[in-house]
Amino acid sequence: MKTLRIALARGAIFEPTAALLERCGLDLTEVRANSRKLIFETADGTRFITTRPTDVPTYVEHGAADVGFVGKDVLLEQGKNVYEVLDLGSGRCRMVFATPEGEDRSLEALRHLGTFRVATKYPNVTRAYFQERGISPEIIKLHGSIELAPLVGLAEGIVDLTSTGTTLKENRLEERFQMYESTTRMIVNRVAHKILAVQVSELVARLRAAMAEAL
Amino acid sequence: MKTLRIALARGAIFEPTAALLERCGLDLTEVRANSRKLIFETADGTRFITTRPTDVPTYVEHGAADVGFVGKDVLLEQGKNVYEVLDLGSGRCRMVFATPEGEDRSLEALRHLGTFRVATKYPNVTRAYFQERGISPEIIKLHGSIELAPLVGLAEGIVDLTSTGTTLKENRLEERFQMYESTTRMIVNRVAHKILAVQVSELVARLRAAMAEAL
Amino acid sequence: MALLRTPPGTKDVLPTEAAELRLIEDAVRTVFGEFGYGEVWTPVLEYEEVLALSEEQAFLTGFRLLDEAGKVLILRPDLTTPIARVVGSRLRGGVLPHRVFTVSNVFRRTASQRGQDSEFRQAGIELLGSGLPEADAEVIAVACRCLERAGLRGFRVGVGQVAFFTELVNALGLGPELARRLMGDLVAKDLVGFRLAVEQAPGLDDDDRRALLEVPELRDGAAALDSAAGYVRSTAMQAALDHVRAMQEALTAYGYGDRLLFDFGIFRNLEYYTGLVFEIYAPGMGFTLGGGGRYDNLLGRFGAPMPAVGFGLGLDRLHVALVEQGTDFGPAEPAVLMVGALDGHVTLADRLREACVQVFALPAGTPLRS
Amino acid sequence: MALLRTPPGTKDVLPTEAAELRLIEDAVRTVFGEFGYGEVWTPVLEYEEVLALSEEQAFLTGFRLLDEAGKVLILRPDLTTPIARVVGSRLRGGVLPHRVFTVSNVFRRTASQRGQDSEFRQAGIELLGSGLPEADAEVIAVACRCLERAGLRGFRVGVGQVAFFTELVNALGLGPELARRLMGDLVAKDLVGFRLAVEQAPGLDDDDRRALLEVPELRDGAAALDSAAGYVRSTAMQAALDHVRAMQEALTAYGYGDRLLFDFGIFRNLEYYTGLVFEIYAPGMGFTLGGGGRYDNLLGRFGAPMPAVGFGLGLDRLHVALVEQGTDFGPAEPAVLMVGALDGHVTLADRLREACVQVFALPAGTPLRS
Repeated sequence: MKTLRIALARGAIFEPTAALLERCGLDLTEVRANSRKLIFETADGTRFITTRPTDVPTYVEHGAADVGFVGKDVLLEQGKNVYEVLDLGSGRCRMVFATPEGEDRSLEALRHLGTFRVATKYPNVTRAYFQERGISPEIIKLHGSIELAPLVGLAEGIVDLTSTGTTLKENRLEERFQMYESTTRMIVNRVAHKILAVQVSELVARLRAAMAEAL
Repeated sequence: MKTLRIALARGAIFEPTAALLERCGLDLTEVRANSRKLIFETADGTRFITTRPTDVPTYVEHGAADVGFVGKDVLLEQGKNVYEVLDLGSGRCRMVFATPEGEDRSLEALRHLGTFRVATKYPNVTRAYFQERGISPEIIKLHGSIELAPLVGLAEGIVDLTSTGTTLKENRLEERFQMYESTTRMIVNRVAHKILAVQVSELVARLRAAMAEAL
Repeated sequence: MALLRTPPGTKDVLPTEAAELRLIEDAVRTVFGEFGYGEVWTPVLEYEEVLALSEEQAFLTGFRLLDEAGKVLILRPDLTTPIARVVGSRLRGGVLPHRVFTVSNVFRRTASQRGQDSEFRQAGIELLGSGLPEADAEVIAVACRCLERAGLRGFRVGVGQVAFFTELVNALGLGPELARRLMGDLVAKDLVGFRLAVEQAPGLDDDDRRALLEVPELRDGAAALDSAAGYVRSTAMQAALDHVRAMQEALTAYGYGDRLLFDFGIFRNLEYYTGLVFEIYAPGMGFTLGGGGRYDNLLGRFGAPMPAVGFGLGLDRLHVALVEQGTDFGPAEPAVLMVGALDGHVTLADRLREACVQVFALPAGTPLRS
Repeated sequence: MALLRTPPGTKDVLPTEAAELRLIEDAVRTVFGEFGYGEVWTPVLEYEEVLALSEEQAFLTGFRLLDEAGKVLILRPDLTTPIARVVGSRLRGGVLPHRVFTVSNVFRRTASQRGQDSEFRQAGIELLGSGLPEADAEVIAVACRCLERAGLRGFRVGVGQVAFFTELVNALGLGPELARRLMGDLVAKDLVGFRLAVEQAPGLDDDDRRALLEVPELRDGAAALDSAAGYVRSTAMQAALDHVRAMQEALTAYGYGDRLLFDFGIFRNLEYYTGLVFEIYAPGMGFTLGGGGRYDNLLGRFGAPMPAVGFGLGLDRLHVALVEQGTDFGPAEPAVLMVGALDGHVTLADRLREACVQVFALPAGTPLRS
């Protein structure tokens, strides 16, 4: 029987996802041992591909991987054509809007200028969220250190992920409201979902069982 | 006299740029010492902002920094509205098109399908380069480990930076041709270029002198 | 000089590729003819208000422009809706079912990084005026015969039944709002959101919830049909299931029964499907080559209420799949390069052309590079 | 309900007409292949800045819309300009001449009352990289062979020579502004304006004015060539005339010499023609079926300077002409209406299909109206 090709994101969500897969009986010894290698094959033929979190949906959508594990934040941002089949519940973080402590100057800018500037790694999610509420902020796409933007006058506010809130506090930023909650999701290529239905279903069942056990 | 705010990229081009700035008499002791901090102010009031390489042009374009140092590859990709005033000659690397060793299958795909798939971090540069030559490849934007794409059947070829060629060889990829050569550039905000003309000119003169000395 | 480029998501097709695509198109066209389908051409531009009758929001986001009177025109995003317009306006009467085919370009506005898909060529058929499961079987048989004739090996057809789920929702007495939300999640392939909606739905017992969650998961090939029988709660659900079985039986007579994969989680990406739906998978391809299904409510919105079933096949995607499997398209005719046939020896060249030899006439003295 | 209409100047094509158009298209495509032309497909949308390189203002007034970056896109008004773009960007190098054909829809914004001509289907060839009169002859021969193969009788080909007039203007030393005005009037077929411009032109004697007025009036068939000889004032004019004679001789070898009508008043409706031009007339039809000519300056604007000649044929117009002359398109294959073949007798129907019989399967019990 054909085995699955699984795209795994290195980064914050790697550890809980890997631990859960191990509880399902998958062998991740080598994946853990060698962080420089990118493709791994276990004894039963399962193939792991390790990539950046933002690349996981691309691999799965194009069928270079059958299955992938990635945060809901990335899925929301990219809107790819894949099946989203399971919420792993792990990798929990919140996408929030934050501005410098004290009076919220973004509201002031909105009142005077009809807009304000938001720095974010998530331009699509941010644009859609505010547009649904009738606001068209100017979006400044950054790739890292989003919290820096208000400090140097690049934006009035930011949209970013936070888990503990430490980074926000360190940079004297205050969360104004939560936009979304994100957890790790299992996604499946739309053809693999049908052609490899048995393998996919079995993996989902084992993941569900392992998650239930942990409760 | 107003001092300059300088955006510096952490990463591969940091060390040669920092060394050159030091030879111009700028004090980077603290910038070197603390890689977690993002904003630094030296005794003479010069401000350093350290960011991802891809964010430097954004800071400079929006005037959150007056001056920035960044690779030509990033400028080509982003096409921002900034003055590009000086080639530092350092941080040299080449943007190349590579496909798996042996016969170049991208040419075969081009003949039958009129296109081929290229994975890259540089979708705009890649599209423009091939379109000028009358080819419209399908571009698959990835954020990391570009060399993985041909191995898992995601693309026939890649466009990526290479300095020594080691990563290409390790992944059994062969450089087919060079597209661009990239070195570190000094960029200036278009207003700062006029308003802070004296300061900018002086920094350029000192950089030129330091570079000439090094020869 | 201006950049000599094509718009994002489009490309030029040069002779080798064009010839291969025409071979595929000819094969498909021949099969359509054998089954009695007649070709219809519709304009590239359609009025927005006509496309809006399909109730598919996605159709209204394409390439838009204005006519002289300020009405919005859209480059057609789909071939089924224009055919529904033709049936509603010009194909009334006559012996049913109508059989119509189209081979045309359709247009979608896509992000420029997502490949060559702003303009793509689609071949499709519509069988209008029969609600029989055998009509569905004929449409799937035509699809299979097209793929076979084009030379594709190892393809599979995933078959679902939208009505089995919608009738379950009906049997459980869920309101229209919730029903729409559930269908929306299924069409969007958001199974996590779907599960949440089911869990939060008021007034359901555990059995109800289990049924809602499990039906879209029934996809263990042929056994899915037997499993589905356990979820039947109304005669309408039974009828939906019987329809699939009857289609399977009919398709077996065409010789394609063993291509089927039953999967009650297939909902396609359009909301107008009402019954049996299907998708085509090629070995090693991460995207579907095409698909279709039954849309019994669409024609009514165009003033000609009748059941209908159809399918669309992406010709570029089929071509990619054929190239991937190493198909040899070969030159169809012998060809000669004849130096001196452009400015002399015209008659000899013409004699060869009469014998179906392709002649490239060159001026006398043209040096032939190796 | 919304009006089920198509945009002004467009129409739906139903099966009988579509089948006849496909037969014509197949005949044309076969002839193109015999002469070594390879098909190229280009996108329906082109950037305005690319079309503008043609310097034809009329191309920029069509159906316009914007891409994501705010650049203007136009539904292609012509097939020659896109081919020039392809040659400039992707067909450099290789043995000349290039031979390219296209069969595609083109779009013009027309007043809504002017019939079905906002979107029409055109077949055309371009022979790129040869300035020989024999190249012009091949293109005209291909056009004639297409019409013959499609079954058209009694057609004629009107041949003009733009260069004979432009070289007269050169020989008379008229300034570029006046030259443009005169050509503009001739292309626009405004002969009143043309005459006025000639009469008002400064620094000409009566002989000069007579020559300018009479050359576009030289149209007495084959004798026009002899009459034209009397107006030759430069070696360039002589060369332009010799080019036409050499083309005539070459075309005679293809067997089409007697189809020609010489007429120095043919300027076509586009300004990019530089040399020999031609138009196709069918008996009893008030419009041309198509035409073409030499455009030696266009490719240079796309970065690939080379001489070129081509033609375009309106497939709808050819179809009209064939219907007018009573052509019998007949059903190509036998066809049967088989009651009971939709829901049973599938195998029998399929056996007939294998034998190239078109089978319309009907459900059992369908009453067949007379």
